[in-house]
Amino acid sequence: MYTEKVMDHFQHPRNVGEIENASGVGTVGNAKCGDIMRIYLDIDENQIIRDCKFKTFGCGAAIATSSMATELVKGKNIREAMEVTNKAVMEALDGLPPVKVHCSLLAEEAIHAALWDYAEKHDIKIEGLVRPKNDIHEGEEGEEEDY
Amino acid sequence: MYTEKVMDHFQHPRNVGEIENASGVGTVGNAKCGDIMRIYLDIDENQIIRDCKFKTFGCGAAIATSSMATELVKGKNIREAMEVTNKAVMEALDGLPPVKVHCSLLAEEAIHAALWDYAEKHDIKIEGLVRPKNDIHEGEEGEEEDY
Amino acid sequence: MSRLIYLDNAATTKTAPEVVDAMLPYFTEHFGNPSSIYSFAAANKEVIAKQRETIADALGAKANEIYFTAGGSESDNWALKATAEAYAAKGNHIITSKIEHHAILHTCQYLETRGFEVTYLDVDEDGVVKLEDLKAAIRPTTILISIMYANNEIGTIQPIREIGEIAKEHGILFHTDAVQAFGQVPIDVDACHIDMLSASGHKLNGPKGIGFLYIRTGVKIRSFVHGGAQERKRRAGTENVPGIVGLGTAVDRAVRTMKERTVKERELRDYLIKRISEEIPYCRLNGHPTDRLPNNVNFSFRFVEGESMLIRLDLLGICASSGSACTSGSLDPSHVLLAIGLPHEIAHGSLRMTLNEEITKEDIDYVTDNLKEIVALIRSMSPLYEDFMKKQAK
Amino acid sequence: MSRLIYLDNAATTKTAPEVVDAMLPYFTEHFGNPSSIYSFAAANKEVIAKQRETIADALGAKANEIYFTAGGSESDNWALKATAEAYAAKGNHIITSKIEHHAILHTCQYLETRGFEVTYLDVDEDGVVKLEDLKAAIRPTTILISIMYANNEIGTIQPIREIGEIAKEHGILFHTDAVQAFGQVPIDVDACHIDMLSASGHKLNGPKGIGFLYIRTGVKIRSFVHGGAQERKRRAGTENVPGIVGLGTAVDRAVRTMKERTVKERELRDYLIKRISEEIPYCRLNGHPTDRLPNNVNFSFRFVEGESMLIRLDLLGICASSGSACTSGSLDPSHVLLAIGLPHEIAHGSLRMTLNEEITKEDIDYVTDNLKEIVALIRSMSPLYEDFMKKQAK
Ligand SMILES: Cc1ncc(COP(=O)(O)O)c(C=O)c1O
Ligand SMILES: Cc1ncc(COP(=O)(O)O)c(C=O)c1O
Repeated sequence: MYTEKVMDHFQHPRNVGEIENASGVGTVGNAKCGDIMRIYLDIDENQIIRDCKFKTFGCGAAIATSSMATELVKGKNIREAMEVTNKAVMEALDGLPPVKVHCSLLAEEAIHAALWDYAEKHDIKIEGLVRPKNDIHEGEEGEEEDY
Repeated sequence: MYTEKVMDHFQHPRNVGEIENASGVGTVGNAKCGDIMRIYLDIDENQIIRDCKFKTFGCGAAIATSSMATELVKGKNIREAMEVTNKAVMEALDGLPPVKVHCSLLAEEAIHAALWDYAEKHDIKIEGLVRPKNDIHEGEEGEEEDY
Repeated sequence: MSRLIYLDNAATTKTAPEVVDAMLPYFTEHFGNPSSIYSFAAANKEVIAKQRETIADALGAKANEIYFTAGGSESDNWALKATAEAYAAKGNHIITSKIEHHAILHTCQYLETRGFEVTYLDVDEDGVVKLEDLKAAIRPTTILISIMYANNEIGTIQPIREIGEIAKEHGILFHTDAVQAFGQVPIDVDACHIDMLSASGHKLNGPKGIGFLYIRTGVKIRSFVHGGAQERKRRAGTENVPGIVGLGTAVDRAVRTMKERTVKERELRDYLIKRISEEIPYCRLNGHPTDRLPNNVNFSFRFVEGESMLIRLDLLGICASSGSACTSGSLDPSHVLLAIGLPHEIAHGSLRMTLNEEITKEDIDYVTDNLKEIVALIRSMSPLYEDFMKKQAK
Repeated sequence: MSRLIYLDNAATTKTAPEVVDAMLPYFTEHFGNPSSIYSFAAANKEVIAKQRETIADALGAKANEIYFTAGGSESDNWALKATAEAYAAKGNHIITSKIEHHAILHTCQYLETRGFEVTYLDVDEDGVVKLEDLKAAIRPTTILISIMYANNEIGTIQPIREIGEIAKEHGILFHTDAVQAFGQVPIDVDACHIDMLSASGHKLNGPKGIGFLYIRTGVKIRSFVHGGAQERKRRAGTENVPGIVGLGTAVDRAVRTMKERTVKERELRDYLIKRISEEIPYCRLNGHPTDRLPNNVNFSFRFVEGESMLIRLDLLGICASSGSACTSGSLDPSHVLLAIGLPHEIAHGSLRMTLNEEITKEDIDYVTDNLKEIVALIRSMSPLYEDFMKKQAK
């Protein structure tokens, strides 16, 4: 069901890990839905993303989109990073099955959340960036979905 | 679905034919239901059935029961012939499938009808014999049955 | 019995050896559940998609409009019951014909017990639905017209395109039971404005227990079998992978061989009709003389009862039927033969012979020669024939 | 991929070669329609009767109480919908459980839209229906209790005899979905007071697309598929002769091999459970520890998402599932795991492995060794695990 690129990034995810004292960290997703992504950014004084790492709880597509998203933003400046949309991630992976498109959205959101964190910490404003939705962690309860 | 005996009487029906100037003739059944039996009896002055013939429009069981019924009554006197019930015919044939039991009833009725005809013509009364139901011939119309 | 001449291809067909070959790997080798995630089962998902395309192509439909079922009866039940339910707010009236298969008629009768009203259209003496009657039957509450593509007993092919046009004009859904027609005549769901179509694998040299319902995109239809998310959530149940592969292979084969096969069958059909018509007195060809399935021959013989004829044919290795197989065991004459105006006792004396591509002219001659004798023999035992001949003699 | 370890036998099984062999003659040789009158088809009628007896014997039932269907989903739909209809005059209340298969749950939801009321019983943390809850749920209008014999995800076997007794005491019909249990545990419909029972061929090394519904004599039940007179007029459609022969052969085989097979499976199941429990931290065995299907293992691993686990296992040639195959593709965690009280994110990290008789201890070791690594790897990538370890460190 997955493309070769997705399988490659799933099997050999790039940039897994944490960055200590990261410039920005964003966690998005919802354990209830089965996907949580956390992105760490190391941004230098020229607003260039020097390094980027991720940790993801989720399906194959969630891991692969996280991995691809970190690859895409690394080395870019924050304005360019804002242009790494879910579409860009999907294209770079040669596509995703329809039920998995939300994973690419999550990857985009995770980057934005990390950038937001960076912007808040450094008290700057990044054009087009909005406050990320609240992160949801393990243990949170919700109603059962309709099936 | 038929026993060997039924198949034998179907393939090699005994006593097919007509008897000219028969002592009694009875036709029963209903073309609408797909079975009509006609029995010819040649009865001598001692009320012995000297000969018996049949003609039948009907399924395999109808033909076989007609054939067996004629065999069973031949040589009997009319009182004995009254004892050739549908059960006797069925037994002699080693049984019939449930949906075909009515054929043996028809054979019994046909004999009774022929005996009735004989009794009427000779103005005698045969114990236990009742007037046969009206014969129904080709071309008669009826309502469609429920299915 | 050495010789077997199988002339009951409307009841069921031999599964083609190439169909069985195609199915075999999916029993013991690629046996995975197509809904599973692992690569071992992925091929099964793909092979199903492929069959869906093959079938859609055969109808001028789209692959996602084909829904696999367990056969013609389920398809018919689904089409009628689920449409009735989905469109109940629009109306409660259904139009069908008196010569439909029981899978349609009994479902309609069931729906009548649930508050639906059903018009059962008469047919003419050839078994053709009268378009004027159809138009006249339409009400503002009519939600569905269900008319079979071709009849299983007498082989008459309906004016499907015209019926589809009438349905379309009035904004009414049109379902056709094509269980007998599919694989025998070219079908185009768009040209005929067909919204739903039923078919069954075992009628076209595919396996038993598999069929499909074509449902045009946009038709609101509910599920009939609720449960898992198979068939785009419209028909639950683990996919019958070998069955689906068998069906697809059979459809492919039927389409590929249709022209050559039916030319040959039509020729033999007409030869059989000619010989019987000319050589056996007091008979009647049932069904339309030309607008009939290429393999269908149906005759009534006066003064003859069907079962006796069938058994005598069987003793000679000839498989044929009288009425439809589904109702044999029943004592009622065929509702189809009654609907084309046959009196009961003539309806009882009907014989259906449905050919396949393996039948030869020699077979047809063997059948006709024997049939002549059988009919004569049965008549010689028939009190109805006796009466008739005496009347004639006067 | 060279090695294939198929641990998804609850999703579907390999059709046993002897089953395929038994089916084969009925495709191309004895292909006749069993309803036909000629001797060519008579053998097919007989072979069906024989399968019906084999199956009835396996349940302590009578042959004429077995009705063939297209599979478990149809059987479930039939049992519920047709009972609801037939007993509507008596009442409109149905009791089932929260852990039924979707073929039951979605059918119940459908019935709710048609005016029926359904109680979905909770289960305890092992997945067992609470008998007190069941008794308390009974109303004067209750017409049917439908509780599965054994669960397809967590393998828990219900106290069927006790449930049957409660149903009987209250004069309520009792249906059980035995799709997973049949062939794995001995079933006696009389001892358990079962009035209806669903089963499916492909779950016990039989073919896909065939199943049956047991209906106790005396139960008023309507048809679900209307049409021809097959299955004593209760289920229309030309009989799937090869399918029925396959099912009968598979049942015969399952009964014959049950004891030996399940002893072996139980041993390996418990070995697998033991190794995982002891060697992988933060895991939980789902389902009852002992009252569970002999071949079912189901674990949840905290901080792990199921699909990643499945794909990594797949890459090693191991077929397993997370939730049930029917609902994969859906993003919702299994309703069964939620019903036994698992939080959503833990339910997402569940793994079902269902054994068959071909699995060896060596396979189990291979699976466990790899699973350990996979779980560790996935956790090393999980932000939830990171947070958890940091909290632990404090
Ligand atoms: C418990 C249970 N009931 C019903 C079904 C449905 O059976 P089938 O897929 O054969 O229709 C299944 C399997 O999918 C099952 O596990
Ligand atoms: C016209 C027609 N419709 C429906 C059916 C039912 O198909 P199946 O027996 O495959 O369910 C048949 C055949 O029996 C048929 O001839």
